[in-house]
Amino acid sequence: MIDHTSRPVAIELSALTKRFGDMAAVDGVDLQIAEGEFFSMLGPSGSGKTTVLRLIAGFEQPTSGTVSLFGRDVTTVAPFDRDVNTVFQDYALFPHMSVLDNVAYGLRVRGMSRITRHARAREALDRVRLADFADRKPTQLSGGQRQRVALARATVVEPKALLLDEPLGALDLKLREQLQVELKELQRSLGITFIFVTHDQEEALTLSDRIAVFNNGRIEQLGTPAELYERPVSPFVASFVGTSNIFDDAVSLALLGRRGTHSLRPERIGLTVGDTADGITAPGTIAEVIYLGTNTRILVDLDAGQRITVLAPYGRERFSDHDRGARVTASWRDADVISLQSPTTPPTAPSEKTPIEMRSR
Amino acid sequence: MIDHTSRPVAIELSALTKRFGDMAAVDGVDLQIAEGEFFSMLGPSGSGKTTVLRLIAGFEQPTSGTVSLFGRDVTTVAPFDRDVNTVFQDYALFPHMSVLDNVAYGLRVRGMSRITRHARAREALDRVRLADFADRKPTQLSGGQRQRVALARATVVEPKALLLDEPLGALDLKLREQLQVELKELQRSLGITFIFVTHDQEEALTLSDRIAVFNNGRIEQLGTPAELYERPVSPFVASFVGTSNIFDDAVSLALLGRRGTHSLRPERIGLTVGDTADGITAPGTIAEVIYLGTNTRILVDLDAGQRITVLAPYGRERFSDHDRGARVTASWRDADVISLQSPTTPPTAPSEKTPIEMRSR
Amino acid sequence: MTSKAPEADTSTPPTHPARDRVAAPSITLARRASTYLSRHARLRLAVLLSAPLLWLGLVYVAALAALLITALWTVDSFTGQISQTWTLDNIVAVVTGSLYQTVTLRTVGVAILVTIVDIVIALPIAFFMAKVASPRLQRILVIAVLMPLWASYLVKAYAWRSVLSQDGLWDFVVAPFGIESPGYGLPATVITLSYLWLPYVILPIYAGLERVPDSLLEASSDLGARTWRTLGLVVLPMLWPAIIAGSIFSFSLSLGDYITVNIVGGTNQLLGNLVYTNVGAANNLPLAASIALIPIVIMFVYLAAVRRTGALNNL
Amino acid sequence: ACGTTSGSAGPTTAADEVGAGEGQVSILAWPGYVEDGSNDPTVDWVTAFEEDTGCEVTSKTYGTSDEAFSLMKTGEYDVIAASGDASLRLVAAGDVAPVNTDLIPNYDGIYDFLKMQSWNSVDGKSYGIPHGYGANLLMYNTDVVSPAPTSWDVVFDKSSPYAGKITAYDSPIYIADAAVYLMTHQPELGIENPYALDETQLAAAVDLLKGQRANVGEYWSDYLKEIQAFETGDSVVGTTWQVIQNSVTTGNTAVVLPDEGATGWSDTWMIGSEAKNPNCAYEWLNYIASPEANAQATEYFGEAPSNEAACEFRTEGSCEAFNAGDEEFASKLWYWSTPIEKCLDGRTDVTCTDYSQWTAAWSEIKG
Amino acid sequence: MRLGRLSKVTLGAITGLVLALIYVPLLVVLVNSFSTSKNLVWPPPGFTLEWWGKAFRNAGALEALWTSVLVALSSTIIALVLGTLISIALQRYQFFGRDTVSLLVILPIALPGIVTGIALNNAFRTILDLKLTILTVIIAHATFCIVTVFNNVLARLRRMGTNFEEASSDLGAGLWTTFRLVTFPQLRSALFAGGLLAFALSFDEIVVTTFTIGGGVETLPIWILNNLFRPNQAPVVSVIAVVLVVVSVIPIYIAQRIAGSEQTRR
Ligand SMILES: Nc1ncnc2c1ncn2[C@@H]1O[C@H](COP(=O)(O)OP(=O)(O)OP(=O)(O)O)[C@@H](O)[C@H]1O
Ligand SMILES: Nc1ncnc2c1ncn2[C@@H]1O[C@H](COP(=O)(O)OP(=O)(O)OP(=O)(O)O)[C@@H](O)[C@H]1O
Ligand SMILES: NCCCCNCCCN
Ligand SMILES: [Mg+2]
Ligand SMILES: [Mg+2]
Repeated sequence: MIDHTSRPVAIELSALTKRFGDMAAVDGVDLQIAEGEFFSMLGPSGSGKTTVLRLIAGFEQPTSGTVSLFGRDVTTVAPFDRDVNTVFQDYALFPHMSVLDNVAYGLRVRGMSRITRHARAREALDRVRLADFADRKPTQLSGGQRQRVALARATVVEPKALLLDEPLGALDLKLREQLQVELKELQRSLGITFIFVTHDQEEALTLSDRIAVFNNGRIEQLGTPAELYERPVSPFVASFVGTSNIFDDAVSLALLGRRGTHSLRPERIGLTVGDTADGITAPGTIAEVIYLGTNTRILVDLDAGQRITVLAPYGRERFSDHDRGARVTASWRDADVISLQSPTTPPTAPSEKTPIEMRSR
Repeated sequence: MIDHTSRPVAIELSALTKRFGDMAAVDGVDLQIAEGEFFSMLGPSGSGKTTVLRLIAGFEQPTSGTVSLFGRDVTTVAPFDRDVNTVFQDYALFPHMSVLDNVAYGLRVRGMSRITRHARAREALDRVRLADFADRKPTQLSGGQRQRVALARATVVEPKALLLDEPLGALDLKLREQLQVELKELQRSLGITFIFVTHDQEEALTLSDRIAVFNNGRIEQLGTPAELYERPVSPFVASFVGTSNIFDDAVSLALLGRRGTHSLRPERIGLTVGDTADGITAPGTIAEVIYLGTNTRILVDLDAGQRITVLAPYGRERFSDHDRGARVTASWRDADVISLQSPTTPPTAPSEKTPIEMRSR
Repeated sequence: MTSKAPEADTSTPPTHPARDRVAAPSITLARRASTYLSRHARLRLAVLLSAPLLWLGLVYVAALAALLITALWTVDSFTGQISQTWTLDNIVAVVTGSLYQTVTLRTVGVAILVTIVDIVIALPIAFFMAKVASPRLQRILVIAVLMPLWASYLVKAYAWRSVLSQDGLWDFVVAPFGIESPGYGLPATVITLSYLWLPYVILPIYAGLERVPDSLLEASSDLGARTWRTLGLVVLPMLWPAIIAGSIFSFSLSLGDYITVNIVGGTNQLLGNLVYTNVGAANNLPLAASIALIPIVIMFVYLAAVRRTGALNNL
Repeated sequence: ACGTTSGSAGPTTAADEVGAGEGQVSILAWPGYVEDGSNDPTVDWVTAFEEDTGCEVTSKTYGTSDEAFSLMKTGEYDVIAASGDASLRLVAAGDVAPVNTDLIPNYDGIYDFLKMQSWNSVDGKSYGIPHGYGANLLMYNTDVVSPAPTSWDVVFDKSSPYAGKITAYDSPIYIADAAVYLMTHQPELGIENPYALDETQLAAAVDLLKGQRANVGEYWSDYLKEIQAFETGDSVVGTTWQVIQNSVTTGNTAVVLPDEGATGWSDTWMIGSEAKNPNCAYEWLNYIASPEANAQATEYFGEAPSNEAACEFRTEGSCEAFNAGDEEFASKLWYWSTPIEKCLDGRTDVTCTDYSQWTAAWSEIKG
Repeated sequence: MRLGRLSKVTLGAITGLVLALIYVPLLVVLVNSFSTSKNLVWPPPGFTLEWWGKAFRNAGALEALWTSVLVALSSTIIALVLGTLISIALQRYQFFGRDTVSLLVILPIALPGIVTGIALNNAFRTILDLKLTILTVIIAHATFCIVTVFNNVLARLRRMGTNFEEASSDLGAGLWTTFRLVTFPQLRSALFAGGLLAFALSFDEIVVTTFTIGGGVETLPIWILNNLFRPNQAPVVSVIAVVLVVVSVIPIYIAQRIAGSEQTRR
């Protein structure tokens, strides 16, 4: 994993704001991304991820704030003069050019000779294992192949940073998982900075060195995958990154004996038949058992009034559909309960600044 | 869970084949779906799922074979004369009609009076909790709301079976999980047959009574979620439904001491530092540790030459990125190893006919 | 697991509020026809195609064929009656006559020039409309481009005659800058025809540009192409079908025009004039038909050449 | 008769009597000949006719004689007002029938010099009633063209100082203007009648016109075009009609009948050989030959009337402006006739060039 | 594309300039309609309202206008029906000779008007022995108007896909009901746009009309043509032209509104 603190800064956003009419699509974002980092922006639809990317690439002009690339303020520099390249969500392959010409495009506009640029483009296609498809038109490719062409096209010009806007969004799950691995390997082998936009939390967790969780144009939390998952700072982050059981003030008081908002991950909850269990316990009734293959997801209506989700991995006691209505006891360790701060002032580097309750092992 | 053997047959496909030019999109499919069943078709892109659905709905004419609905051969009957309704992948809501008129459409073409049909449409909207949105245009709805309108529109005419073509495919993960639950509840309350097409194995496992796994226009395996997950009949099913480590003949011999193709689920493998472990053991080196929040995925290069995936749930010994390169021992129970038959003659009801190795608990 | 869950309600059929089931659609005549037609795709196609094909075939193709046959006949110069004796004389005269070669070259030259002028003017305007203007401005611009279509062709041609005349508006406004009015002649014809057909060229190009996704333009600049390179390498190639669609209008309308050239063309005549003169004068339809073959052949060659670009679907 | 070779069904004998009106009549005419007030409520001589006779008039206008000729072929028109460059063609094609002038009381009032001329009669048979007449005069811009021209030299001379600003009438019949010029300037060609040219004579005229083309700024056929051209100065000299001179508002133009003489036209009201409403057609011919109607129609269009008495009904001075009734003026004019193979000048040793040859020649001239 | 400010301004300037140039001749027409010159002479010698008064009392012009509207409307309606049928056939079915059919639709607009004109004139008169009437004009106009409807509807059908139609038949609607309730409403704005262009083509057509119109009928362009041969009518023609341009804003604006509201819906 890349340690972002010890490396030179690749991309720096300062107080970046972009308004469309009244609405602030991006609202005062400060961010530093290190060279060689795999950085993801995660957030619900409309939270401003794409807009940040477009501001970095130069397709949009910020309303205020600045964008610096590799130490140079590029806020007013045109896209074609910025040393970053983009892989678009819809790939934006030129439909009238062959795959090879698409990949060679960036070299062509840099004035490279036909022979050289074709040779390089073929190398790049080789890297994404599409050498045999060089002469096809983009429409003759499948979604996954197109995505790889887009990657080859963006990387062949050897940018210092690559911006990827949900490049896997249009693909089906299996293909997606496969391409995630390839993407990660590509990034390792090229060693360049990736800024990756997604709304899929699992994808972000899988790939990233660090993740910024966006909400309403602001960064709600910034940190490594583990920091986000294990120490979310707000109910929003807790339920956006993975599934969480959120206990509000009243439920917290009833179940935990203290006030405040708390979250608890489904896999940290144990479930036993009857009423013997360690740690904090709460009795309830099974409402639904969903077989997931790897795990089983169980919804339990606690007597305390809250419905909670429990994730039982393979190997623990197994529940099935027939157990609906069975009386069970849910149990968890108090250390696994996360106390959530209110999200009013989202810190940009929560790992250093925020006083959150640490989970002791 | 519905027992499909004891109920009357809702839909029956016999030797159903559909060719487009040379290519058989659907290749001799035999299938019986029981009334009230939640039946899923799962398979990779292009495997023929949509085509089967369109043959059932009547949008395509089979090249050969027959389609029967509720005991009546409808092979040549027009879509508008078939007693099934479809929820389309893109919903296909009529953009020029309000939500209410969309839902009332099927009643309108049946000649129902304006007042009656609006009343019924409102009830149906109520059922999907969209009563307040009756006067909007479809474009003014979010993806999830549109999906519910499409459901209401298809169910208000009280079809005997509902065909759903990846109705959740276009939505993002969070919304999708939420709507899966709603869909299941709706099916329970209406009690009608659902035929559900998806390429998302988790979705299929979550929702279905039975699943048919498609590959190249044929049914590769048919069974309950647990049957598919725990007793896949081929490497294809083993890796399409969940992740599997597949051991070919040579590796099987080396690791298991017997010939044949075998599969082993990542979560059934334990990992210990050093070389003490129970059951079958194999030493190796950690190649990659991927943090998934709920679980940790660890790739291990076995000394035997195979790279395996191990899924370590929360609570077991924890590995992190820093453990790359560490020496570990993988261990599993022989009972968890699944022997795969070759997929040449895919059985339509594997649970009864195929001699697969049962996992003993 | 030892405890047994209570029997879930899923195995019992759902209880609907007591009321009628939704009835099947009633069997009307239209419905019976639907049912029949839905089984017979060929018949459906025949129903759709018969009326338009009959129309185009009977009205147009037959008329065109008859005209071409007429080209093989002669006319009695004394009575003006067509005599139906087969001869290639007219066609030979047209193919070999130097007059026809000269006028054909002139006409094609004018048509090409008009087309080029229109495309060159239409491109930046269409680009501005499609890619720069706000939706509101876009709407206003479309109206602004369409409106002149409604001021009669003749009136506009005469307006140009007035503008180009000696001491006319052109000389009044532009001549002080050193560009004198070209007067009446071929340049005036090209100007006027370009003016008349411009909206017919702007509209398809504008529509074509709207179909070029912005993301492609962004991708190009992202890859380092400056604006002009993007236009040359991405926009223009994608726009070809639309440009050709527009050119079919300007080219064919110019190819057949004989009125504008009369009004502003000075002494020049175009193919249209020759055809027109011969239909009337001595009522020599066979010769007129033979001359008409020239633009017909030119357009067929042109259409065949552009068909591959897919432009024919973008008129 | 000429028409016999046509083989067409048209009658070659005139009617004997005018019966009861059919209640309608369809007329093909130059614009301005059949006005019913729809274009200008103050310009209307059709309504009176309709009220008098009960014949409803439907009319169609045409732009050139050639267009008229092809329209008449449709057989849809009872009456046509044809210029001399169309009339004989119509006769030859059998599209019009002889007219019994005895059935037209107002025929008596028509100038004699217009009656039974080569363009309105064939073999001693009248084919219609003269409408009005005019000359193809030479118009010039008095500011630019000096001295005032008295000869067609200014338009035909290759070294005319007005090159580029010369205009000429855009029709094959303009070849006759060249022939008139050649009659004076190349008498050796032996041209007797500008509408009866043998091949050599035609070739000479064509040569002259090809030479002229280099100097022509533009040809005109609709007169708005010529009026504009003279008012703006784009044209400074060329053939014209009196009405055009009268319409030019800039006041710096004049017309002259050059010494060589000039071509002219006298239109003829003819009756279609397949007329479905012959009685109303005769009614119309009689009506339009009446002094009142003839005055209105000819004044509106801008030409001399054919009925002597019409001048009493025209505005003061308007008859003079068109030299109406001036026999000397009229005698200098070669009225448009359709050139046909049988030489109109009576020669029998050669065949003359016909209108289709003139048409081809005209296309060649314009190039 | 993020254009530089300079590019944007340049493009805007070109657009503005060309549009201004487009309107200069129309301005000349406007000025002429108030000019005391009867002959469209520049510069206008004086100002008068005479022609405006005359134009509105000009029965012939009004009748010709009505004829033109009738002709344009009729041929547009025919073109709408035929164009829609043929585009559905071409877009929804694969069959032998598809390319020929689409060429056939384009041909009447692609071949010069004078060719179409004399071909139809010859066919009507000498082959079919028909009397030229307003009907023959309508037939001729409809023939070359089909293509504008065809293009618009074809593009719309392509974008629409078959999903909605399938959804409709899935819900029990027969072919006709599906067309009436689902296909047609979505084609409406394409039909309007195609129809508008068809109307404009027909409304301003001279050449084909000249050869296919019968006696006693004038369309407006023919009326204008004739009046340019008639003394003293040129300024009245200018008035008519100005009125047409001004009045044309209404249908164009409606078309834009329909298309626009659809765009935002998409
Ligand atoms: N050009 C624009 N004009 C007006 N509003 C815009 C524009 N571009 C984006 N927005 C708005 O800005 C907000 C942020 O949009 P953005 O595309 O950055 O979101 P996102 O996080 O990428 O969402 P998604 O996951 O749906 O792609 C949204 O509310 C969007 O509607
Ligand atoms: N109308 C058609 N013409 C030709 N080929 C077709 C047609 N429809 C489907 N196919 C082909 O049939 C095969 C099966 O397609 P189908 O749409 O049924 O797959 P699917 O399983 O639904 O895939 P996906 O998950 O991508 O939707 C594909 O190879 C597809 O290309
Ligand atoms: N082929 C016939 C095309 C007719 C187009 N006429 C257009 C006239 C525009 N004023
Ligand atoms: Mg986005
Ligand atoms: Mg599918």
